[in-house]
Amino acid sequence: MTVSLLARVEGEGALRVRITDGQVERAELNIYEPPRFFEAFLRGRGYAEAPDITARICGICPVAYQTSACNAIEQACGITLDQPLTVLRRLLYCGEWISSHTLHIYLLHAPDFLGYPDAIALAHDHRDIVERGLALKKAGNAILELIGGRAIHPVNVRVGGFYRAPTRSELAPLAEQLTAALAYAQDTVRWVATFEFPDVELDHVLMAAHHEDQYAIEDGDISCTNGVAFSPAEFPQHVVEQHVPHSTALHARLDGRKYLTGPLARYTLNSTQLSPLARRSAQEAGLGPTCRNPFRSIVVRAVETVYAVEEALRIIKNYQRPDRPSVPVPSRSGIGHGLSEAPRGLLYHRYELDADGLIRSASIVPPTSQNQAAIEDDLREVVAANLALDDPDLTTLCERTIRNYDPCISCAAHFLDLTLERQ
Amino acid sequence: MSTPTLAVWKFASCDGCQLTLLDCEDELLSLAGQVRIAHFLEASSAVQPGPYDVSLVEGSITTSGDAERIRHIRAESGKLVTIGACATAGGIQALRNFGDVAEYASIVYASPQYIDTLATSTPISAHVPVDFELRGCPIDRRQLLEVLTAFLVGRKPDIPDTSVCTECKRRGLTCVMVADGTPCLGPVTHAGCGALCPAQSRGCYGCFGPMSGANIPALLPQLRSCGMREDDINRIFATFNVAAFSDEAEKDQG
Amino acid sequence: MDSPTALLDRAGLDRLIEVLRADGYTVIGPTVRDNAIVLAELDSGAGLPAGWGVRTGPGQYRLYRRDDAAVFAHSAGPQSWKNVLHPARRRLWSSDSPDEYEPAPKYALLGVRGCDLAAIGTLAGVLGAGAHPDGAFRRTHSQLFVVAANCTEPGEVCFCTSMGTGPAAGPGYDLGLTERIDEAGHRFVVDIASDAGARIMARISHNDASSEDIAQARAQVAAAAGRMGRSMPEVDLRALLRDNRESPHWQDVADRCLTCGNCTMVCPTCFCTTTEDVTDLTGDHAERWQRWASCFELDFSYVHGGNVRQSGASRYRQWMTHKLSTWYDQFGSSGCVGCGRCIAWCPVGIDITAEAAALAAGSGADDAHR
Amino acid sequence: MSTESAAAAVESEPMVPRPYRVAHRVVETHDSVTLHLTPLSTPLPRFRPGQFMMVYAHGIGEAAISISGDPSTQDNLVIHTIRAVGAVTAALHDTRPGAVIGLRGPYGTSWDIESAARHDLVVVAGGVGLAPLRSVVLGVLAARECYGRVTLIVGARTPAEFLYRGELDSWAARSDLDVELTIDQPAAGWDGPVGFVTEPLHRLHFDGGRTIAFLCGPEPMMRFSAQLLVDKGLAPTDIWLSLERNMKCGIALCGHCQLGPLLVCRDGPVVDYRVAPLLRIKEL
Ligand SMILES: Cc1cc2nc3c(=O)[nH]c(=O)nc-3n(C[C@H](O)[C@H](O)[C@H](O)COP(=O)(O)OP(=O)(O)OC[C@H]3O[C@@H](n4cnc5c(N)ncnc54)[C@H](O)[C@@H]3O)c2cc1C
Ligand code: SF4
Ligand code: SF4
Ligand code: SF4
Repeated sequence: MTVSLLARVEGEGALRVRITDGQVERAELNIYEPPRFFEAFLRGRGYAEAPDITARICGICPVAYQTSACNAIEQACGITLDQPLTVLRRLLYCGEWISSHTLHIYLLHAPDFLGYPDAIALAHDHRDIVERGLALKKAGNAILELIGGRAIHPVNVRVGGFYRAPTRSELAPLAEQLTAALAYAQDTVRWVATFEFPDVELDHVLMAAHHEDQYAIEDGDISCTNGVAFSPAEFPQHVVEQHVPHSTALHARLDGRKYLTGPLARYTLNSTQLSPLARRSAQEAGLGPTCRNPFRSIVVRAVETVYAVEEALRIIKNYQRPDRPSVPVPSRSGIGHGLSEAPRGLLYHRYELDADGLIRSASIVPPTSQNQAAIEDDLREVVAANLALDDPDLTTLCERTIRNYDPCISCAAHFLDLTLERQ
Repeated sequence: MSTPTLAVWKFASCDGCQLTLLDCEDELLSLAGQVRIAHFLEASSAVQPGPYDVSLVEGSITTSGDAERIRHIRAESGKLVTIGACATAGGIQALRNFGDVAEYASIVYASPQYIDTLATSTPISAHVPVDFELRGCPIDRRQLLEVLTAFLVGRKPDIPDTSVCTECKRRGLTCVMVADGTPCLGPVTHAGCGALCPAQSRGCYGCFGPMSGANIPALLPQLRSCGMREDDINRIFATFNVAAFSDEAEKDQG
Repeated sequence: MDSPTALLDRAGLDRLIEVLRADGYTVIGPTVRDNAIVLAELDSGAGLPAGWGVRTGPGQYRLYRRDDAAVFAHSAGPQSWKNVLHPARRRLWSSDSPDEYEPAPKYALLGVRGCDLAAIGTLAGVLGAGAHPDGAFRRTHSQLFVVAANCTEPGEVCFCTSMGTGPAAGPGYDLGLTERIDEAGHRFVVDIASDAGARIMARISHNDASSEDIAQARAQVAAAAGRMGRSMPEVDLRALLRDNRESPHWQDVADRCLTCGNCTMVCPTCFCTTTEDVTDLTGDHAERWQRWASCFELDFSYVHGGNVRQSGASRYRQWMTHKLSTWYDQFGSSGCVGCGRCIAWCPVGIDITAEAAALAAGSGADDAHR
Repeated sequence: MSTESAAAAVESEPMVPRPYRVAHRVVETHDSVTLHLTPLSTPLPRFRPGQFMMVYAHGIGEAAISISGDPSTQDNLVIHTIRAVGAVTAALHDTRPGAVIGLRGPYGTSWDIESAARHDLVVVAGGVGLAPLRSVVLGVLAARECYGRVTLIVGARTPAEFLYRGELDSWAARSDLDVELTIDQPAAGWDGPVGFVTEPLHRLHFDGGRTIAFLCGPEPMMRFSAQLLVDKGLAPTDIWLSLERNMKCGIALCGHCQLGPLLVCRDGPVVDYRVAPLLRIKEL
């Protein structure tokens, strides 16, 4: 059985499952994305170019790329951001969380639960719901546009901070929009909580960024559900990527094991750091302090959206225009590691710079390639448990399984090969 | 008149340009009322067979399979509009056109023998005739709506092929090159973004590619006097629209 | 110059703004934003660029701190009054309400220099005086209140003396200020040139200007005439450009010109526009908009089959010839007022006075270069 | 001041189109139609031959289109002949009777047929250039006795591309009008002359000083024809041609139509041949 073009995922990929004599022989997530060679292009570029270049790996989570790149390069150059600049970065990132989560919830994922092919069909019957989703998404984009200049590949992010910091009065109108959005976000949690969720529990190791003082978004160390914790600089020692022949995708392994990053991991590891309102929303939606059911990731995303809207409101309320828009970044040779929590999971960057500030080598580990092994694992289990279903139903189920993870194939593409034999 | 159909296609790209369509929050549902979205994998699992009245194509051609696929799409499409720097100019991945692909593959892949890819990343127009090319990395939302509306009503899209400076001044911004000494590619870059970068006190880095007839050599001395080194200058032109800027610079030489 | 005079102190200027606002005027004047002195709505005199000066040059503009608190001691910035009177984008018509028009705003322009006052007159000659005048321009123009500022601080790129438009502001204002700062304090000699001006002044406490203050103010302005950063060659510019349509010098400029259109956008008299006819997605609701266009845009001269002016040389020639020569044929005056904006705000510093000098020198020799 | 009445204000909003209904549509050639338009509100002022309107297709845009009607009639009918070359002209071409389009005008200078009375006339048209000259011919025929010899030379690429074919035939049948039709290249079924309009111009005799020429067509055609007429003794001031430049407003506000010192919409489109030096300069 082959599902030859996956819909409602970012990027284009295919799923192939081979069943021989009632046994699942292979379950593969093939990604059609042709390689774009970002790590190669980055060699010899100035460090200042990395945020803009890596943003182009993914149009869905450019801020994540920009932020992880900045974090890594700032570490390599030995600078730390002024506190207000870190906060502004977090605000920008909240915009991406709101917008990307809402995109996934309303336009990509919810139609699965409600039996529609897409949000437009959903809007036919429930226009108000889709309009609410679009308004919420728009509020996220409004943050991105105001601070970043535009929602996709913002232009205002630089290593060391920003090109221009908005004034307090420029930010003020956002508050109004976000106040309305907060209500929409809470309604969204209530809405998705009514969906029917198959009973599934994952036993993978979950890995997420963790920050002492706040729900980790724009920076942090790493912690895992098996108790392992490490700093971004130790990431390469723990996470190893293999180029596996059966799918030609690079699969990342944590200390030799399959693992999962993303909303479930964040929630399970950090849910106590959510705001009281977000926690209450989660509770009302039937979530405990942890969540291992991938179908419920839609609820976790909705809860995180509540948090991101609230967080954005809090930051705007306390905002004072920073004294300077960026910290000067002297170039020096060195290696830096940076990470942040992209909407889909942990995004790690590593750069080696020479004394002139040129990039000697770069490596990027996006969430989708970290999760791929686990996704395929799940697929195999789902198929094995549902062999009785006929092909169309099984296909739908597999697609849904994949969409639970909101895999971003564009992100993964620079690791993947198009010319897989298909038959 | 039957409802026109719209299809959205993807080649090597970041998805940002097609996401722009979903970012039209205010217009999305009314657009869906005007056209039947017949093929848009990022947004829908309902796929209807062609032909399509308008096809939006994102991404560049980097594999032989894709070169074949775009021909089919062309055959199925009334109007074919390319969206973004990848589809219109080959995108950042066109840097490979100037380097060694085998070496690139070995940098990214542990087992490069699995990788089969064309040595070039080329725009859609290098393979099939294109009805309209929308610039930008990513495209601008208002421009996308303008092109869609224009094609729906049969109007010529109002997408001026002029400099970013004209937008910068119409917006009432202060020139960052003149007033701050910040290098800016606005004078040679195709308008469309609304002068986003100067609005953030930043010089334009050319993500919309060159305007027609851009006089790139004339800008170079100014970039130097704003403190750019020769290799900085080479790199800034060799990013998201590398192939288009190098074509335009060649025209200036010739 | 025989209009009544008065003397205002700095607080009096703030009061002037208050009174104008109280009269329903939107007061537009200079203020500092993004490293430049721009024109924007002033809520009060506190927004004025007190103590800021500018240094300009070809392709150069830098703010600096002066050692006094002068508010008008700066030459032209990136904007002109055109931005107010002939906005960059404006709706002309909507199919939903075809007979409605937006009421014209009542503007008071504060700190209009001689060159710019002349430019307003030039614009009025184009947009307001033809057989089919632009209604919105006319309505706005007809209810302007103009507070001119005689120039005592010409910049490096100024050449109003050559064009006969400054440094003293010509007629067409309601109040004319000359800023004076010395031991006796910060004050403004005011020429009251209209009844409207007199009515406003009557509501502001002010002193009589002493004959010495008046004489010194005049002398200061007259002295500024000798301190212009630039001048046009002393030839008949209209004939010079008319006779040089096929000069090889145009190619020389074209090699340096970016054709970016900045000069036309900053020029206080460049009036060209393009019409956009747009609809919403349904196609039912149609609107007509107008936006600034530039003769440097390739499709500016498009006729079915191609653009008339393809080369950079022909586009630069069109611009400069229009400013200095064909404007007389079309509208009976020069299109250039000598404000120097196109020189300062050209990213590569092309200098209309130097290009004119090169043409005048005959061969279009290299002395046009900086 | 804001006491202006709304009507007066709209009067001074010269960019607002006035609605007209398509009363009648005649297909002229494969890409050209003639539209007869009647006003839905206050009619626009009367026109003179050679003047143009800015014609608006709803939501698509405006194009400058010459008026092709009969200047001697007193009705409010406006007649345009439109060749579909781009978006606006295609939309106008495709309108059906009953449709509403917008008009502004009439604008620009005209062919002064009154002052041309008592002269011989030579009217030279190429392609759609015949559209405005139709008004000249109709105006002259309405007062035929006031003019001397009248010659009409019309060129088209192919026999199928002549506008007003029926009318041309009836004119050709008249004894008081010399009509010369020519096509660019030989074509089946065509036994008339082949070649550019300059051929008959070359062949025919004109009295310099007694003859006034009205020309409209592609710019090179007009230049060659005018030069030929100058060579035959006509003064440049007796040769009138109609220029074409990009027009956005039609009323000397937008600046697009400049040709050196001229604003073609206001100082033209009809100008005399003293414009020759300007036409010779490349990319002016
Ligand atoms: C004074 C005058 C009289 C004319 N009379 C007629 C006539 O009677 N019949 C007729 O069929 N055509 C006439 N034309 C030509 C007609 O205006 C153009 O064909 C038309 O503007 C093309 O517009 P479009 O949108 O269809 O084409 P596009 O090629 O899509 O043009 C886009 C825009 O460019 C401009 N443009 C393009 N070509 C011209 C042009 N030739 N002249 C001016 N602006 C242009 C317009 O602003 C137009 O909207 C006349 C032009 C002028 C200047
Ligand atoms: S042009 Fe830029 S934004 Fe668009 S798909 Fe390509 S990389 Fe993404
Ligand atoms: S800032 Fe850049 S885009 Fe704006 S006017 Fe200056 S050079 Fe042009
Ligand atoms: S200013 Fe230049 S780089 Fe910035 S968004 Fe616009 S076109 Fe792209």
